[in-house]
Amino acid sequence: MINSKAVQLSAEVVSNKKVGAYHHMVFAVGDMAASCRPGNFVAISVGGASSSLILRRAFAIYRASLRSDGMGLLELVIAPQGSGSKWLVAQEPGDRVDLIAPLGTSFGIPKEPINALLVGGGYGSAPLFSLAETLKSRGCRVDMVLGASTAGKIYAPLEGKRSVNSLTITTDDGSAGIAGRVSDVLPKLIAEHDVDVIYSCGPMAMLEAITLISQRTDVLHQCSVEESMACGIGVCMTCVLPVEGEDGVIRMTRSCVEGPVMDGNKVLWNTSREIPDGVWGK
Amino acid sequence: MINSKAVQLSAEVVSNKKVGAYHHMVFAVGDMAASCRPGNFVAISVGGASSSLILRRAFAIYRASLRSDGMGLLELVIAPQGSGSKWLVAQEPGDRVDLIAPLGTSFGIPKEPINALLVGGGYGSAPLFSLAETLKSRGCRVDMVLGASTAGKIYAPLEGKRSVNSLTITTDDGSAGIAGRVSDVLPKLIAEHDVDVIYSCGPMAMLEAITLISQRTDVLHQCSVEESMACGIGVCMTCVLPVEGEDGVIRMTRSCVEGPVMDGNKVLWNTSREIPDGVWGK
Amino acid sequence: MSINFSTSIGGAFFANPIFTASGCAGSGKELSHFFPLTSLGAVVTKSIMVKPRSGRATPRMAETPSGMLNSIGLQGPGIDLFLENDIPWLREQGARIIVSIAGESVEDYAVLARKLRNVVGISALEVNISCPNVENRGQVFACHPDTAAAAIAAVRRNIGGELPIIAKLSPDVTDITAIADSVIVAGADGLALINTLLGMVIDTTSMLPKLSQKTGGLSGPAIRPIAVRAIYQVRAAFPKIPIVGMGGVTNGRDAFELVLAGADAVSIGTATFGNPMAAMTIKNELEELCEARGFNSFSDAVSYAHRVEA
Amino acid sequence: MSINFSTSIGGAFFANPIFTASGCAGSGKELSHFFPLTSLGAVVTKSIMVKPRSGRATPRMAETPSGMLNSIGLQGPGIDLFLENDIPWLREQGARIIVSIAGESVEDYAVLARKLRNVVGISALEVNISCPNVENRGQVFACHPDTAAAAIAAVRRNIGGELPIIAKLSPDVTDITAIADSVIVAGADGLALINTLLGMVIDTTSMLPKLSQKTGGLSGPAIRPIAVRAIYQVRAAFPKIPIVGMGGVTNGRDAFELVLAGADAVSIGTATFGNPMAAMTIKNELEELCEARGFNSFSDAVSYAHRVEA
Ligand SMILES: Cc1cc2nc3c(=O)[nH]c(=O)nc-3n(C[C@H](O)[C@H](O)[C@H](O)COP(=O)(O)OP(=O)(O)OC[C@H]3O[C@@H](n4cnc5c(N)ncnc54)[C@H](O)[C@@H]3O)c2cc1C
Ligand SMILES: Cc1cc2nc3c(=O)[nH]c(=O)nc-3n(C[C@H](O)[C@H](O)[C@H](O)COP(=O)(O)OP(=O)(O)OC[C@H]3O[C@@H](n4cnc5c(N)ncnc54)[C@H](O)[C@@H]3O)c2cc1C
Ligand SMILES: Cc1cc2nc3c(=O)[nH]c(=O)nc-3n(C[C@H](O)[C@H](O)[C@H](O)COP(=O)(O)O)c2cc1C
Ligand SMILES: Cc1cc2nc3c(=O)[nH]c(=O)nc-3n(C[C@H](O)[C@H](O)[C@H](O)COP(=O)(O)O)c2cc1C
Ligand code: FES
Ligand code: FES
Repeated sequence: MINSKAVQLSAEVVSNKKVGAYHHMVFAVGDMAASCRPGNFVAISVGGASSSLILRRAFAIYRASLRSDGMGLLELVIAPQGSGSKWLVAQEPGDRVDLIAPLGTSFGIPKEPINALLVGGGYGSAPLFSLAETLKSRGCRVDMVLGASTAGKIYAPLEGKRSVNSLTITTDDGSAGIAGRVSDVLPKLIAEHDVDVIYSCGPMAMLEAITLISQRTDVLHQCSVEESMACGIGVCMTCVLPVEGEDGVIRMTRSCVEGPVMDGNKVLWNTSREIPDGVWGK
Repeated sequence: MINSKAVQLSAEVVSNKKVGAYHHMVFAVGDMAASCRPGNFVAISVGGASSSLILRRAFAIYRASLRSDGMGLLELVIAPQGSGSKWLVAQEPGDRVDLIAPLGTSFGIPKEPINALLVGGGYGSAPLFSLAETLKSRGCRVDMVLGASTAGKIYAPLEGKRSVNSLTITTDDGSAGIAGRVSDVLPKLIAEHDVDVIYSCGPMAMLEAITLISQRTDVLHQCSVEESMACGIGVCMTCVLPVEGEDGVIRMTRSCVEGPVMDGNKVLWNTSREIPDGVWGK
Repeated sequence: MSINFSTSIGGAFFANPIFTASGCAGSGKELSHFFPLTSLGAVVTKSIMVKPRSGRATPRMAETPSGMLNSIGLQGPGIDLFLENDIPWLREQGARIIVSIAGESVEDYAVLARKLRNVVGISALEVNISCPNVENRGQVFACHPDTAAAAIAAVRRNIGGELPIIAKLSPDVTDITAIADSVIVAGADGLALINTLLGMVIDTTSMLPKLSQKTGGLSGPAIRPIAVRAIYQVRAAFPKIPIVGMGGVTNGRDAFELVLAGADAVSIGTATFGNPMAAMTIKNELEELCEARGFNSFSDAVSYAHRVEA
Repeated sequence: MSINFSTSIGGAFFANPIFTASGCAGSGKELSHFFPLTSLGAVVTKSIMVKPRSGRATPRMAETPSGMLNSIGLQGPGIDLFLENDIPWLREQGARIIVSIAGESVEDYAVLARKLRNVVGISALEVNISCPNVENRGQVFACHPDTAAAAIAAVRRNIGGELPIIAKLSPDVTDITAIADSVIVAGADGLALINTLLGMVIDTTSMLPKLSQKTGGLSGPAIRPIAVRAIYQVRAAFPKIPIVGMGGVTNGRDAFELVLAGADAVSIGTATFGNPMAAMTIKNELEELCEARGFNSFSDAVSYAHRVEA
């Protein structure tokens, strides 16, 4: 079902700053900020009046905070890619956007202090910093790995870095940190820090690679998936992927309401463009 | 054929002021300003990137001036009506629009000093003030009648008023000037000022009414028509109306290239929704 | 409410003419988070088939200028689970229910009709015939008068007396009035116009069709002029048949346009993806527009664009 | 130019694959104010008929979401004046010329073909069969395989040897490959896909159809997914037939999409209304895209989305 806290509102842009390849944008959202959990996302209308872009765009919540003066702020990290995201990053303080949040599932927070490894690819680091803070506040050890094609696409703000015990960076072109992919450094980090749970967010291929590693090393893996979404609220059935349910049945499952955060081990990966055998109703 | 001076350029909004029901907008257009004549129009792209509005909007040129410092300015008077004009009046100084101008025919300027009566309906007054200035500079007597549904829709700036010998205002609701329509006051003014030529711009029904009066009183009538235009440059054939040519043949004639300024007596009025008998190729 | 805003389709009464479009609101659960389902004229459920269905592989959608393509492929739990879970829930909400059914064979339609004939609380049946007919080289039922009629006749024979049957037609045909004619003869009490148009988007990076199934159904404002034309044509040919109109309606003006063309009710599809409150906004705007144009009753506005002025 | 950007349609050679679309550039005069016509692959002229034609009454157009309706009704001077004025002028410009013809009867097509058979400087004939057939209850030629074939056969019989015939098809049919098949059998050397879709807009103030003729042809980006699908389907069915693609192309990416689907050339229609330089921008962007995707020759990109990957 849809996140029971979801509300639709007109949110004012409070700030918009370019950071490397991304824009860090802050929106005034009032009380709603208090109901956002790490891993939840927002769905925003793009293009303005008489736009040819008719579908909302989904963005992971980077941070949500209800200030003591009652001002609720929602922060996003946005990569200008196609027409929708480019329109969004062109909005200026004072402009308003139509926004629905919080949507989707959130990262499961353990009751015991555990050793957590947070893995982000590109703007996939966005939801991980607020998750890191929450885990820290529960006494967890939090190590982080961020990967991207190149240094400018690593989003790791200073205040974010403070909430992790260690930060490892990988880039495909070697322009920052270790040359290579996050999956190259995971096995060593898992062993080194005696990791109990991996939390991940990034491109689907990365999530799949992490799932394989987590299975080999017997580590839990919660990942935030990214499927094309037309509605973001569970009514269109475009955002599905095959996931094994608690009853052992594999169903085409909506990532906007039963995700984006899912158990990596329950997802059948690399199944875009064909329905795998064994899926219910194939 | 298309106005030989027409150019396409990206023009910066220099100012945008609300005046009554209209917006007076000024654009920086460089040298092109020097080739605009009273009666010409511009065609502007509306809606911005990824807009669902795919056609240009036409606007009469209110004034065009090439300043001594080389800055060319183009001024328009815009009524916010549907989505295109509303988008345009929301543009702020510094924003840029794609604009083609000058387009279409211009008002014929007599070689001799004559008595001219300028008649405008609503924003149809826009092209008449620069026409008045030109006529004045040629020694003509220039009287003006402006009509609208209500006072807020009369566009008659102070500096404009200076260039006419008299200004009569009519409003349907009597909120300014004489209660009634411009056609009510025309016969008296024509007689009073011994008018040789009427120049008009406004809704088609008004132009038709003026044509009837001009025919009865044997006055020449140049009018600027307003038909829906898809291209503004003569390639789409949407903007036509039946006009008698010099050879006596009535053709469906493009108002964007052989207009908008036309001889009112040559136009077959009130023929929207059917092709009148006698039109070539019916 | 100062105008009579109710409507009826084949004898079924609806408090207002705004419905959800099949496949664009699931079974209503998620939308009920945003507004009470009782404020809709009816919930039209996602087309249900005989058996559970995984639907198509992803990517299932592509945004297009003022529209979108989808190839969901009728994912759903099958009629038995649907009747067990969705219908009771909808009844509990007090919603008016129109059940949409879809089959791969004429027999499927018959089976579905039999399963539904004694179900309490359903106001009408919408029969989605824009499905590939596996018995006829995968040709879509709605694309030929005979197959369209066969599907509707199967429903008619098996549904019993009361329940109005609304046949949902595809615009991807040479002559939609011919299809309308055949399904009316076969026993349809009303028509739903229009389903999506077949389209394709090619990803210019992978240089392959973007959807896993290559083609998908085009919906949204882009197709509204096609919907208005189809409704107008069918209304002109069949002055009395009830029509549920749909296709690119995003605001009250759009809904009013379909109503003037001949729609007795208007379904909201893709607009809900852009705005979960779309149906409610449209309902209010449509009512205001009808009133502003001087209609005392919604039904007076229906087909008004066909009038011959003196 | 570092890639081979030329193309050919039924034996006729064009220096680049960007054409104007019939009816969206007149006979090229106005566009020549913005760029030399020689930089186009070809100018496709507005469909010309046997006699002078006033076209339809206004309003002739309505903007729609990401599209527009038109009902120009083939206004034009008739073939004789066209041959006297437009063709010599185009020849003077050095433009490659494709003449589009339209008739109200099979005999009209025959007459037009005879008038054109010995005209010098024409590269191909585009046969617009999306016209009402006055001899057959006003049914559009392109909507039935037999009438479509009859019009093309009449042109084939009368045109003589050399001039390639391009049959322009309507998407408003149940099965466009069936129409394609019939016109190919009747002698078409190439196909133009797609003409406009029949649509309607109702003015919600007057509460009447906005266009004087009620319906009009829908064009622009809104219909691009339909064009891509039609081109892809026809290409899949006829691997070798030359195709001139059109429908909603506004930039190089869009043109590339049609090319990948199977277009050997791309015509620019409605986009020119929004931007007189559209064809030039699109030409440059398409060439850059072909190069960026590693094609040495434009023709290698044609139909590339049909490849089967190992
Ligand atoms: C759960 C979730 C979280 C996301 N979080 C972020 C984030 O924190 N920061 C960020 O920059 N982006 C994020 N995205 C991607 C974002 O939603 C847009 O898809 C992306 O900005 C591209 O949209 P566009 O309008 O610029 O591109 P367009 O090319 O105009 O998009 C066309 C359509 O394709 C879809 N699409 C295109 N690329 C993607 C993609 N990679 N994933 C899913 N759909 C896509 C769009 O949503 C849109 O419907 C997230 C997506 C999902 C599903
Ligand atoms: C030669 C000419 C000169 C004009 N001069 C002015 C001017 O000086 N100031 C001004 O405010 N407006 C002027 N207009 C009208 C203007 O071009 C727009 O039509 C008007 O602003 C409405 O457009 P929209 O996008 O707001 O409305 P929409 O409803 O979005 O327009 C939809 C379509 O209908 C057309 N349309 C709508 N109303 C009219 C109309 N009255 N006349 C012609 N086409 C219409 C639009 O151009 C557009 O293609 C002029 C039109 C023409 C043809
Ligand atoms: C994602 C999606 C799923 C759909 N599923 C169905 C369906 O299951 N049954 C059906 O009859 N129509 C289905 N449709 C078609 C819609 O009900 C509607 O006819 C069409 O989308 C046009 O309306 P719109 O433009 O308002 O969306 C679907 C449309 C979309 C966009
Ligand atoms: C105003 C207008 C006039 C047209 N006239 C013709 C015509 O005379 N002959 C013809 O074959 N197609 C005509 N067409 C169709 C176009 O050539 C083209 O097939 C269609 O518009 C789709 O392409 P587009 O979306 O790029 O415009 C016309 C289209 C428009 C918009
Ligand atoms: S995005 Fe619509 S169901 Fe998930
Ligand atoms: S507006 Fe296109 S020809 Fe006049």
